[in-house]
Amino acid sequence: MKKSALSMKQSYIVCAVGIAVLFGLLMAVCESGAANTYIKGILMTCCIAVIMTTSLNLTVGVLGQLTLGCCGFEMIGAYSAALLSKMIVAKGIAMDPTARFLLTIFVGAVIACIFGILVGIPALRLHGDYLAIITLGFGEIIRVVLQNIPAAGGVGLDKGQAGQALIGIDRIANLYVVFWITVITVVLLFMFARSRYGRAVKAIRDDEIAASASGLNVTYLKVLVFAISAFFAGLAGGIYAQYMGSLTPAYAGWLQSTNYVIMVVFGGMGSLTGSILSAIVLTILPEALRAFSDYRMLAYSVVLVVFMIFRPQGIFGSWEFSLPKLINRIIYRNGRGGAAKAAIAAESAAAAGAADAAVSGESAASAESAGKEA
Amino acid sequence: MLDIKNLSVSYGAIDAVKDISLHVDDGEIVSLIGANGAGKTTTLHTITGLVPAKSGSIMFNGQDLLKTKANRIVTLGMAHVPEGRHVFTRMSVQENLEMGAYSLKDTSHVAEDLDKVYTYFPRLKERRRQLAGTLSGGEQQMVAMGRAMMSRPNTILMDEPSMGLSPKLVKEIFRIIEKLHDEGITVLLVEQNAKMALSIADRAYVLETGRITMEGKASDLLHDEKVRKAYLGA
Amino acid sequence: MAEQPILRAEHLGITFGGLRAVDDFNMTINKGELVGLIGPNGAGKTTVFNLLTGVYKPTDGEFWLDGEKMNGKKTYQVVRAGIARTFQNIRLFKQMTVEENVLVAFNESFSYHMGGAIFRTPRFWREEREMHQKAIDLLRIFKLEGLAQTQAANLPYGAQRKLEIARALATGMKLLLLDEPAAGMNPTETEDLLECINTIRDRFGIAILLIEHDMSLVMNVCQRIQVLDYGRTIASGLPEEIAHNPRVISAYLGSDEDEDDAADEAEGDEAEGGYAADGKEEHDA
Amino acid sequence: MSGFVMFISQIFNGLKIGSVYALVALGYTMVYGIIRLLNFAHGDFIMIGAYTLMLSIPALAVMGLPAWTAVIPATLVCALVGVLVERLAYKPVREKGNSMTALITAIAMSLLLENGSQAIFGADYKTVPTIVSIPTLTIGQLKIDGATIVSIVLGVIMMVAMQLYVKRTKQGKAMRAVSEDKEASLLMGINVNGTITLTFAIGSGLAAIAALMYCVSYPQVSPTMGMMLGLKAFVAAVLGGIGSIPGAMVGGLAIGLIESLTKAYIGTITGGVITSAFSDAIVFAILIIVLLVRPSGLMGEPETEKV
Amino acid sequence: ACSGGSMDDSSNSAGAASGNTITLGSITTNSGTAAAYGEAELKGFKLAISEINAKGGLNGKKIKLESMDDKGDATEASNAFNKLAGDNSVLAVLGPTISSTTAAVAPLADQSKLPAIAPAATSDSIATGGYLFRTCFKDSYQGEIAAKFAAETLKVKKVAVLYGTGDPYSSGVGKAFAAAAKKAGLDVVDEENSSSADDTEYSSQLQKIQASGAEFLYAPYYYSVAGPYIIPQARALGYKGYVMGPDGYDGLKLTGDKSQYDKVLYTTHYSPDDTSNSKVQDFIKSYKKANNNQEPNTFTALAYDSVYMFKQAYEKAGKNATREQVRNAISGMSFSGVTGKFTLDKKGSPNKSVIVLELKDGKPTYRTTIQPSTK
Ligand SMILES: Nc1ncnc2c1ncn2[C@@H]1O[C@H](COP(=O)(O)OP(=O)(O)OP(=O)(O)O)[C@@H](O)[C@H]1O
Ligand SMILES: Nc1ncnc2c1ncn2[C@@H]1O[C@H](COP(=O)(O)OP(=O)(O)OP(=O)(O)O)[C@@H](O)[C@H]1O
Ligand SMILES: [Mg+2]
Ligand SMILES: [Mg+2]
Repeated sequence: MKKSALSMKQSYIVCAVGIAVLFGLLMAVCESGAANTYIKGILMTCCIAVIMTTSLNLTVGVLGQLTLGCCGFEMIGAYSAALLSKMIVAKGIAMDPTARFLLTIFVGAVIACIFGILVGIPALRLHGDYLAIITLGFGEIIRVVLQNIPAAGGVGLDKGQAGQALIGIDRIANLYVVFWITVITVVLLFMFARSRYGRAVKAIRDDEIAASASGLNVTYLKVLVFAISAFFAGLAGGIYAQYMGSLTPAYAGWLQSTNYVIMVVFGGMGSLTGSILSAIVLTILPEALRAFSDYRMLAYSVVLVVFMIFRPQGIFGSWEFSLPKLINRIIYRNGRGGAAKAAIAAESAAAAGAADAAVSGESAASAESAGKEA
Repeated sequence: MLDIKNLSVSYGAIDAVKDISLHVDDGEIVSLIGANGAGKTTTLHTITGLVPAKSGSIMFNGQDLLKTKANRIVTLGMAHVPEGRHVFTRMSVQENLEMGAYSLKDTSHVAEDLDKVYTYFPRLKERRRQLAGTLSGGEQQMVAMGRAMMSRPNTILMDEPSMGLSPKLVKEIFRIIEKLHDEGITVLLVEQNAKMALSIADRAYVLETGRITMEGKASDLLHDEKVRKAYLGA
Repeated sequence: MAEQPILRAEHLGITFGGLRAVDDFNMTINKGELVGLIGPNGAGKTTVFNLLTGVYKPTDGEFWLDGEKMNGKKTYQVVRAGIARTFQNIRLFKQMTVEENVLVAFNESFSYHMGGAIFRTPRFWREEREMHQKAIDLLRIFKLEGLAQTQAANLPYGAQRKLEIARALATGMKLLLLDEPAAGMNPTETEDLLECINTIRDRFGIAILLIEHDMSLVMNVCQRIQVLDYGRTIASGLPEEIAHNPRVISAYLGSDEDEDDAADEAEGDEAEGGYAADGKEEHDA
Repeated sequence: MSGFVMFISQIFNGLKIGSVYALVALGYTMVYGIIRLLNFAHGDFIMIGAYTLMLSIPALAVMGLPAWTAVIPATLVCALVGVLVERLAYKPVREKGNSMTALITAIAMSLLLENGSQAIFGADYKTVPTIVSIPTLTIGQLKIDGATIVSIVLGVIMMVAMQLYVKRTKQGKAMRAVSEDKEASLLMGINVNGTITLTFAIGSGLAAIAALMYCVSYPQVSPTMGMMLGLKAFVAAVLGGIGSIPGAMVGGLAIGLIESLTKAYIGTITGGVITSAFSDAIVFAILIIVLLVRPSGLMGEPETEKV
Repeated sequence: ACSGGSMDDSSNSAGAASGNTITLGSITTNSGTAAAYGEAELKGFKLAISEINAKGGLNGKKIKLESMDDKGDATEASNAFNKLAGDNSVLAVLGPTISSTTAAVAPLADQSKLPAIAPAATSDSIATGGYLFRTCFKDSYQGEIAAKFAAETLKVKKVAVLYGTGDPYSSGVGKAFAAAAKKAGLDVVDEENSSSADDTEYSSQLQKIQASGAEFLYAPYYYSVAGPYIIPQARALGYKGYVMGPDGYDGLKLTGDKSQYDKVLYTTHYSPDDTSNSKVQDFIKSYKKANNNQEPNTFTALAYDSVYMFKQAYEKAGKNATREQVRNAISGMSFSGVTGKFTLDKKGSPNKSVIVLELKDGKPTYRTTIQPSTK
């Protein structure tokens, strides 16, 4: 029986192949022209949403701290990246667009991350709904401040005009590049979540007092997670800015942020794969609902409510989709349903040993709970 | 009287209680003993409707409890001292006790019942204004006991009432149980302290991994070799 | 004694509102010693644990671990310095598996960093494997290895208590504080818990401070016992001394005819007097 | 006018909107205090109340009744909507999901109500017929809007009533019990779902009264009117200590005052560096500072967890 | 090989009106806080199109409207625009509604070479003139006109301005006014802001304005805020001077006592009782007919004109015109419609005469017309 399961290394290869195939498909549709600007635009938006949602899930799902300010950080990243990009052009520094794109989004992300730390240290002393409102507050503050910075409006920099949309940002976001950034983001988050760090963070979610009584520096870990989320939010922002070509402060407000929280919960808290799926679904849904024309948003909200009623734990609950396990299931016919998943998990645990024992262990647990729900 | 027939309970995949039957006659003390995870708490939870049954029946004075709303059960005169105390942490001790009398139509003798509880547990009288959440473990256990008495029950289910109590209070608790017994109150007692439980009980059941493996007069079980080895400590 | 005591506490005390929960608490524990801390409900035992683990800050007094001053330190610092505990009302990481619960406590003994985690370096694999092994070994002591992959929330009560001890051990402490480990266990289970405790003490050569109401356990394992009542130490000494100490009997062990209720009441009133001063009045019905 | 009179009138400007926030916040806190749910849709209950007022006032006028009596149908409609929302959406989610999913459901519900009412009434703003023209009392140069006084008085009355209800009455105690421990509440014989439904009925009913006072001061309704109002009231409730009934009142008035005073004086204080454009930011900044000093708000009781 | 990944390729071939229908796309804000303006615009589009179709369409071709909602969100707007751009039968786009979404659409229009006419996106910071044009005046233009009017016609000395920085329209016009007023030698005694342009309470700012002794208040907000909030609140505080606003005031609803709306003026595009321009009367008549006797507002009027601008351009470009030809026809066109006579400057904004209306016991009545400043 042991032999049957894929080893750890094999399963990593499987995932890599899976991603490569995905990219192949992407190239196919783009190069062939099957995907027009509309489709590409939506794919781009999906990538941005995936980065936002998965990284937010780290805070909301894995750490269990509700924050409603993620778009504040996204916009910090966006404006920083946009203005830096403008500056580079203004200074007449010759630079390959892709290089400029990568540089600016990275700088934007770092700045967002710094703000994340500054906000996180005081904010994370609060819990639950209080943390929610306080992060919401920071988002709103960022919005109002952006509204009043001349350099962040109009054509920006020294010719800027406060309160106006920031326009004329070079639209140098490239779908392929963004795709790979998204992949890297998700992989990084996975590796983090499935290491001693991820375990520690989950422990804090379950019981803070017990966590510190197990020697965890709760404050440090919380701020760390918060900073990571902010970093990737900033990254997404940089991409957004240089895809859209224009920015408005309103985007930093709480309404936008709640959208991403909705995506996280919709996908299943703590499930990164769930977040990926829900980010894509909820990005496409409003487009798909255009048929309803005037009643589109009504339909959208109905879908949300009904979904929440019938599947409050989200699409995946806390279960993670895993290509290797799927293959195991198909090849070695380990039946279906939660119990089976647990079985597979246990096996591969036995086979692959240490590291993914923890990994599949957790999916075993969640598989059980999935079984309960079923 | 309480009569359970072929009761099965499960949590999702896990079968906690498998086809058990037991009965408690009026004025009896019946004790239910068993190892950790045997299904004792689950049984009590099912009786008072906190956990749904998979199959079987629970009759209480001619009422089918499985068909009764959980919040109606106490009005039939059945009180439950739950495992893990479940006190109202943000209410004062006194408010907790008063909540115990919530189900009573006629509130004339609430005050007198309070005094009764306070004489049982003088410590609670000292702390009647303290938030129950800040009480010590044992103090909370007292609150849970007292709260159950406040509903003037004719039957009390007790889930490990002596847990976390000082030896002195344990003796006290068992003395109280006997007092209640003398007042004609029926008691279904889940206890880890099997020795004391069996010594005051009329009859007892032994629960092992969800099944009843033994039943009989408490005094007999108390001297049964298997029981001694498994639950009383050699 | 020549060698430095593991724990030295002097005049520890804390007040909640008007209530003096612990007062002038002194104690020394030496390497490998197993000391019992008993007392009536609400005497202040758990509070002592909370003081020693930095959950509450003492209003006065100090304590040292291996000569290192501890008060004022945060919980995680105290724990890393070498004091681990279990909780009276169990606090497990409920949504995590039994093994993960232990691995979390191992966290500090890992040395791979974020980079190692992200790039899945050989070191990452090696350490994760080691820790997995250690965790399983630890669980074996408590016969929990079979449940390694079950969700902690679904464990029966007794198993949860054991897991808490295992988790505490995983922090690699010098002093272990156990708060009513036998609560909710029947005598037989208590006996094999007793074995576990002995095993770990011998195996890890640590000191243990034990809160327990189950005299069979306390009297069997403890070398010394200290008794609290209303936050004050009313007796301390060898088990047999304690067992026959009249104050302990009247306040805690109880004799079949309770002549001491009067005394209780007296002390009670004074405690309540304290309460009148405190601000929780609005909850008076 | 003298700086002093100016200051006083700025205070009253603050109290005018603040008293409305307070009324809305009361409903928020009521629901939150019992089921620990941030009912994001509460602001939209106000909106529904306002539309009901708008529609029923003419009808009642025909019957020769004074306009303010429209608050009665409004209360009924709001309570009904509240109970429906609770029964159809929140209850199932509460039973299966966790606090976070409940929150999302509330947000989605708020979207639903907004888009729903837009589909019915159209997106454009509608004016509400004058309900009561409460005279402005003039003391020298000082003008005090009568409506402000009325809403404050109403708020205080409701606050006291609710406080007594929750702390003293049997249902009130049942509500608190349910908020703490549903299982134990069942064992006490409390009808948990009934209690929660009642809570919602009351909380939403309060929304109608808030809507009334809102429309007296700001006679206009639109599908999204509840959005900002709800948020501000939410902030007010949190500032006062969410779950605390007096807290809601204090928080509401405080937010109103902060808003008006910053709008009025921040410019001069900071020498024009920060203008009144920052008022929203400053409200949140103050909220944040307060929370960092008092993590459970001005009057919220800190959750003491016994370890 | 990143070419396929680039978002800047105009992969979609320039569409042309083929068959016997012409498809127009429209992007409006039909949900969210700005939905009211989107709805008004959509009504205008539909009205104009139905008129044209009733008259037999354009060169015998009926016009079909592909209407899209952007719920005031830039991303949605660009998705919508890309969708229309991808559909070759679409010849031009009407909209978007608000400035922020229009700013996002501007580069897309140029990139995909699909002409767009934004009826009411007034912000200065929109890259117009390429493929994006507008029917309304720019914020700055309107602000300057108002200042000019205050100084030259009303002859006031002390003026105050109040605007919401959260809203590009409000702050754009407001700032422009303040600047122009200073230039015109007016004494700007107080400049107040609100964080957003949909607050409900402005008393604090108005109190200061009142205290500052201003005799003229410029408050650029939408009718939905000026009508029920700003004007009554100002009057309640005892402010008796002028209140003036931009075209956003059109459609303003009265609440409470009528008299408080005296001395309220606003700049706009047309006057309902302007009999000199028959188009106005026809527009109002047919609008009322189509929408059970409701009054149209500026958004509707501008939207209505936008369609006729397209009509004129299309007819100029001739049968089977391509998107590019339509664009060239629009660029620099002179047009005379409900919202006045104007020519599009090289930046794609109209240079049109401004009408000032004054509320006389609640009814907007013609006050004067200000000819475009020749600069
Ligand atoms: N909420 C739950 N979800 C899943 N399984 C549960 C749950 N509660 C109890 N169980 C399982 O049901 C079985 C019986 O549990 P129960 O608590 O009734 O045992 P018990 O006899 O009360 O044990 P103890 O003496 O420790 O209280 C155990 O195996 C336990 O793991
Ligand atoms: N956070 C707190 N606030 C107020 N009072 C408290 C708090 N924590 C403990 N107390 C009080 O201090 C006293 C000591 O509590 P503690 O939990 O230490 O008792 P204990 O000795 O552990 O009792 P038990 O054996 O029942 O657990 C109790 O009377 C309790 O009510
Ligand atoms: Mg049990
Ligand atoms: Mg204790």
